[in-house]
Amino acid sequence: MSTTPFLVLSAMLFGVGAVGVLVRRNAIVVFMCVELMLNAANLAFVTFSRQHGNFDGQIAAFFVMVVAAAEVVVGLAIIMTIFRTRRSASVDDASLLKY
Amino acid sequence: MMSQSTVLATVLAAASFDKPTIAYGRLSPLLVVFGIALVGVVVEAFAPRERRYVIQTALALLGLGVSLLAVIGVGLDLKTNNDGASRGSVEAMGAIAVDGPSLFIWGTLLVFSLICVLLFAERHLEGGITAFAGQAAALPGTEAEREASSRGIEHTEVFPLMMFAIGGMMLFASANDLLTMFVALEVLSLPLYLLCGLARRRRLISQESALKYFLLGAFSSAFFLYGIALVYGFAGSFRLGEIDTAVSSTVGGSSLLLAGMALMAVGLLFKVSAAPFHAWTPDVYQGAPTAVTAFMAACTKVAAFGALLRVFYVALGGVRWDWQPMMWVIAALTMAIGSVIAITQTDIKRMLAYSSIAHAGFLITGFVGAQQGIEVAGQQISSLQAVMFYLVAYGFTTIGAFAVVTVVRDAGGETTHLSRWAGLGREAPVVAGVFAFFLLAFAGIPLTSGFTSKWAVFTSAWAGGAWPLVVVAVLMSVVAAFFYVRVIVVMFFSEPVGDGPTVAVPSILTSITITVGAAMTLILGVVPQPVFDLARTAGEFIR
Amino acid sequence: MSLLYLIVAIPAASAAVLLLGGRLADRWGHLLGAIAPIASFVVGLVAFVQLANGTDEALTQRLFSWIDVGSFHVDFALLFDPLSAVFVLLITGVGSLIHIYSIGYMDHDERRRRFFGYLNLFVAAMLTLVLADDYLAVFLGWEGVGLASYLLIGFWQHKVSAAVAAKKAFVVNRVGDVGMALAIMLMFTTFGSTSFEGVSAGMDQATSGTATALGLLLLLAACGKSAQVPLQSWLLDAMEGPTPVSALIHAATMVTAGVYLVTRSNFIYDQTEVAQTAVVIVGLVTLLWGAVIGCAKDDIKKVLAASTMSQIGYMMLAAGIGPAGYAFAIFHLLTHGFFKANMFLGAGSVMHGMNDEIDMRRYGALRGAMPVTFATFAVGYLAIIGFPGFSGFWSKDKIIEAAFGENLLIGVGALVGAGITAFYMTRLMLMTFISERRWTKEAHPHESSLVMTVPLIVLGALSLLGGVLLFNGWIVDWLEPVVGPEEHAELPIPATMITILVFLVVLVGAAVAFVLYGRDKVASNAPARVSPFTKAARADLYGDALNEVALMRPGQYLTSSLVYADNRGVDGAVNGLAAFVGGTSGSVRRWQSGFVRSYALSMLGGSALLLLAVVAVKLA
Amino acid sequence: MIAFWVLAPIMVVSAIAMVMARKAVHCALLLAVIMISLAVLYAVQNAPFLFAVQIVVYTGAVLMLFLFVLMLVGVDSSDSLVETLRGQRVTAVVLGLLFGLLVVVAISQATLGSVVGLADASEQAGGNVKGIAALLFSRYVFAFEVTSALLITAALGAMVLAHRERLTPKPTQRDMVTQRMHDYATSGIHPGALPGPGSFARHNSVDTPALLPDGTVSELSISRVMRARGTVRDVSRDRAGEREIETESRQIEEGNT
Repeated sequence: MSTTPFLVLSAMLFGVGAVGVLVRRNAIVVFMCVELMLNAANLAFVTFSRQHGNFDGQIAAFFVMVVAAAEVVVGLAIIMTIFRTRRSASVDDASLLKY
Repeated sequence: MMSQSTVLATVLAAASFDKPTIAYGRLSPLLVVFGIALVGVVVEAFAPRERRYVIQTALALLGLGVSLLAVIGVGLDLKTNNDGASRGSVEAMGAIAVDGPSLFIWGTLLVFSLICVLLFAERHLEGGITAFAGQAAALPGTEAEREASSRGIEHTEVFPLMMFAIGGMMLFASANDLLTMFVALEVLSLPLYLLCGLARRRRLISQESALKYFLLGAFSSAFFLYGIALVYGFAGSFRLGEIDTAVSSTVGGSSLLLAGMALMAVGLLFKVSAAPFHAWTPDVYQGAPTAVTAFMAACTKVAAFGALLRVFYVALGGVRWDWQPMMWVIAALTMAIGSVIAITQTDIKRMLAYSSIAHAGFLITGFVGAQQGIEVAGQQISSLQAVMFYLVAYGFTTIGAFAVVTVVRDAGGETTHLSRWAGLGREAPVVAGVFAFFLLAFAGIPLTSGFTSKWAVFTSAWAGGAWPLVVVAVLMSVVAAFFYVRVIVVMFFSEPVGDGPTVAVPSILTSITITVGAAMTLILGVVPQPVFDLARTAGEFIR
Repeated sequence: MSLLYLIVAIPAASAAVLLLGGRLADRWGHLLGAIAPIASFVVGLVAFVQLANGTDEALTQRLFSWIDVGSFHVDFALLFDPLSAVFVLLITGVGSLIHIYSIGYMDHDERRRRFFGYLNLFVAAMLTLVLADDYLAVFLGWEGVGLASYLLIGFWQHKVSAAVAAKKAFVVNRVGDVGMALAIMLMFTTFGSTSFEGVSAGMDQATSGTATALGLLLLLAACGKSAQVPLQSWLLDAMEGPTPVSALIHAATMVTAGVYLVTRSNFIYDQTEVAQTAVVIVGLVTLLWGAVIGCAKDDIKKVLAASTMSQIGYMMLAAGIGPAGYAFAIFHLLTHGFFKANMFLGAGSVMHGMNDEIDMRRYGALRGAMPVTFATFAVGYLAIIGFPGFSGFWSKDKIIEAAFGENLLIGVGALVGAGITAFYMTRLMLMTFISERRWTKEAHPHESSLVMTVPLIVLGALSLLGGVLLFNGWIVDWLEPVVGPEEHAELPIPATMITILVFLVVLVGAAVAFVLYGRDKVASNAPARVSPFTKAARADLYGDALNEVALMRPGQYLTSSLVYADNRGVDGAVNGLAAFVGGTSGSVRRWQSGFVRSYALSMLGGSALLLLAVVAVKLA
Repeated sequence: MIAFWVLAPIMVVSAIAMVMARKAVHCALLLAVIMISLAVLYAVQNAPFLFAVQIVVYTGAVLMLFLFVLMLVGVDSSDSLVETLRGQRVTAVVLGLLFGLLVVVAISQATLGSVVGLADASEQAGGNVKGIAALLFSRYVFAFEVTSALLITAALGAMVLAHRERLTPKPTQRDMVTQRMHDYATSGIHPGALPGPGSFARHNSVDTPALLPDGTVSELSISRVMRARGTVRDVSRDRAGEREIETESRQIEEGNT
């Protein structure tokens, strides 16, 4: 089948993820939305891999998963730290630095 | 009926796996840095706590020094390629370009890192401990934190983290395929996110800066990744060279390519802190420990520009007409935002952050000229060389400036509010004088590196036809001069508020950093020739 | 000559010693500081003799190559040609006298060593500026003098006004520097070289558009440094610095750098009518502008500063006229250097004797108390108004003549300027030295010490005798290798007539001043809210209705409106721009709201725009 | 094909629901739905290896990590749905739509040509996994090695930020005993456990003091706070009653004998 529907789906997921980053306040949920964006990119990679008939795209998706795993660890560690300090996981509360 | 072994043999033959060949010698600078980082982790695990600081500092300095020597060794070994403009080769099965610009950037990164390690290792200013949190896991203001402080506990993990970041930066600037570049981007970013949150003082804003940097960084790398996906969709490969081939065989460029290019630009411009992707910079620079800020301001910029130039010149050089207008606008916007907002800043670190944004704009101005070595035919400096020179000049100055920030203190640690700097010229004329010198260099006064470097990027941009942008840039540097002078006026001509700032006497480490920064700022202003020569010898990117 | 570099190196080394030497150098610092320019002067003199007697057109010395990238090459080389030679002697000569004077003037200042360090730094930078053989190196000196000037204006750190003035000077100068920087880049991209030789050779092939652009950009630079309209506003404020600084930097040397630049770039201006006309207009406007402002100020140094502006306007005017004027521009620059330095130092001497009082309304009848100062000042006064025989007479007369040769209107403008000059300088003389005493009991005017009066006497002698340079057309011949042969334009009226006319106008100006300020009392407090001219008019001229209607009202109106324009209009433009930028900054920085989600929003917006841009380009 | 058209709407709806769900834990579960659907789409697109990895690594490990952290933060924590930044939500949605639209336009404008498919490549390589392995360990071997740096960084980061090291050795039981005896010797602090409150037939509460063997009240059995408030039950009357009973019973016993 044509690859276009898959790509459109991936663009939609990416867009929804981006909007989610902007509208959610819970840092963990914001981060989940970023993960959704990465997943959308993965779908595009896999789809293009099929389109071009080489495995590079699938390799890319694999790397993204590894990278995402590492990123999640670091990210959640930072979020936990700030949660323990402030007793709040809201990104809006972290706004001492401004102007 | 075939036996099992025959099936296996057939399958193996079909797979036809070639053992990868890796030129370890050529990659030795990278390998040394990563290797030292790993050794550092082992040291954290096994060495007794009180020895770790010394071991880690020594390891870091040693590793960076050896790596620098390796860069020089590899550099001497490079041969000019057939095209006559580039030198070097593609290594690690095509993943890494070990060419002139790569080595130049590696060398720059390593030198900057060397003097930043000294800042990281400074213990004199906090009374015998480093400026990093004793126990990052202990809550700010609790008994546990105080206990960690009073026992002189410090996170020596910062050294391996820094080494990982340096390795990532080196890889980022020399990656020859987009996938390696993405991995490198993360390798350099993750340690930085962590380092930002590890300040000993003002931990709330330090943690906040880590959170902001992390969330926005992850957001931007998602864009970068999606851009890579689209470009891959267009070209069917991640190799920069193969993308270039695909680009030149397509007339006018495909919309997939252009969209991918725009999204990749988002990720790269985020790292160089260009507007409108700059918003993280002031907050993170202000909140992070000052040593880390110095490191980020100099090294991240170098690495990110290395990658930006490589992607846009090598892979996307063929659609230059499509990305130049977009970069024009970005450059102008970045310069304007950086210079204009800096005027009303009241915090030194924040002001330097905006100045760093403005400088990113100047650098992009040079980048937009896109004058390549082949085109200028030895006539003038190419854009690449001009930008590389600027990065060297700016890096030294900015590290020096942040190093000065670390020594101006009051009871609560570093005192970064501008009003607290009033009268510094009387309190500590040497420190204030050196800082004023750095500011003049930022402003681009002749006989400082700021002048020669600005001159280099502006002329190359002008020669590339971007003269309106140069006019904007020169105007913006006037605006910028205004706030640099404002700080000088405050330091020398204002009455101190209260009991005034004090300048803590740093150990030899920070002193070396400040001295090197000031000396190089002067030397690159007076005799810039050797570095220009080096940049010219580096030549162009390998394709 | 291989020792050419010493001219720059001596003051530079001295500056380094003084600034880095610390308290050790406090005891003898001022002596070293004063010896340095003298030594430079001696070297310069030797070089000058060598140049005058030799057959070479110029002495050069290549020091090292500054930037060498491909075919682009900037040597750090020194060029000692007739034009540079004149400047070197002026800078080091007058500079030496001012240094010596400063020993006495700054005697009580505990930071005297530092002051001398800055002065030497300035001299070194200024010498770099005039000795460079490359625009890029000129720019180096250009920024260097800007920096030194900044340090010196703000030397008295305790005065807030000094700091503000220093900042203003620096920033306004940077606006001019934009012109210089862009001009250099344009040269580089057009000619591939920025040396005088390279650019001059390339100008033949250059389009007139390029020439005009270069000319206008350089003019912008000159306006900034030489305090020409519209970038003049910083000069009056710069008087916050110590008086020797005003004499050296803001009268005799640095502010003339613009004239030097235009004259030096004669090969550019010769190719472009438009830029030349622009120079002439700027010069003319400034000379009238400065003159009128000079009429309204009570601060003795500000009057002199306004007059400097005006006199430099004359030089710019001459330089803009082209080959007919270059030599006279430089000639007037020299004589002006003598008499203006003389008068500034005289003013400093007066202030020194009057407990740093600067308001002329608190002076009066000082001729008895300070005879030497009075005498030397009087010589300077006669020189500036162009009294026959004095140096200023020869130089200004030639410029006005050249102006008439260019255009009748310009000639008339220059002529009127001369009249106004006579008026405000006479006013200054009368208010300071002649009219009845208005100083308070605390003031004990006294003559200054020898170390201050000797330089005054030397400068007085130079102001008197400076005209000899024109003897036998020497200055014109001397500068010919650089600026080309003098051209004589057709004069609408005979030259002798012009000379007489100028003299008459000067006499009228002086007479008006005498009528207003010589006979009656001068109010010792400037009336608030009304221009001083108005007050003077009220006090003295109620009976003279005709006079009032015909002369005073328009004059009054012009003065007050110009002063208004200077304070609000032009100055306001600079301040307004600054305020605008600051205001923008203040509102724009609110975008940095501290909320990570807003930042992410701006990023998404940015990426949407980038996408929109490329996709729109693609689809269009 | 059918799989796509079935799953695509589910994924989009889940994604939107995820952005709108109030409770973070619901978001995580919705994300799990998307991820598993993605895994199926990978399988559909000739990527069996990624199908497995997506389920094992992404859904299995990464998402579980999210859930762990959510539990630490509090599973019940829910966002307030009131937007505090003016215009943020509207602008975000508008920009998001614009952005998505532009990407979709770019994709649909692109001339992708016919789909090559992975059948050939797989056959050549001897299977999907083999193909990926061959590429991973040749072309991308350096990137692969570098990811180890990434994982080490992550481990190091987690340790630095979350691990609180003991600065003093944990006291053993012996240490505690010694300390207690020491305290008793120097300041007379009671070395053992304090006596519990008294329990009687009629009262069994903390305000009832315990009685020592000699019948007196044990001061240690009642908290000082209660004493200060004066809410300690007076047991003397009870004791008097008890004594009566005791006497009576003794008399009865005596009388009986």
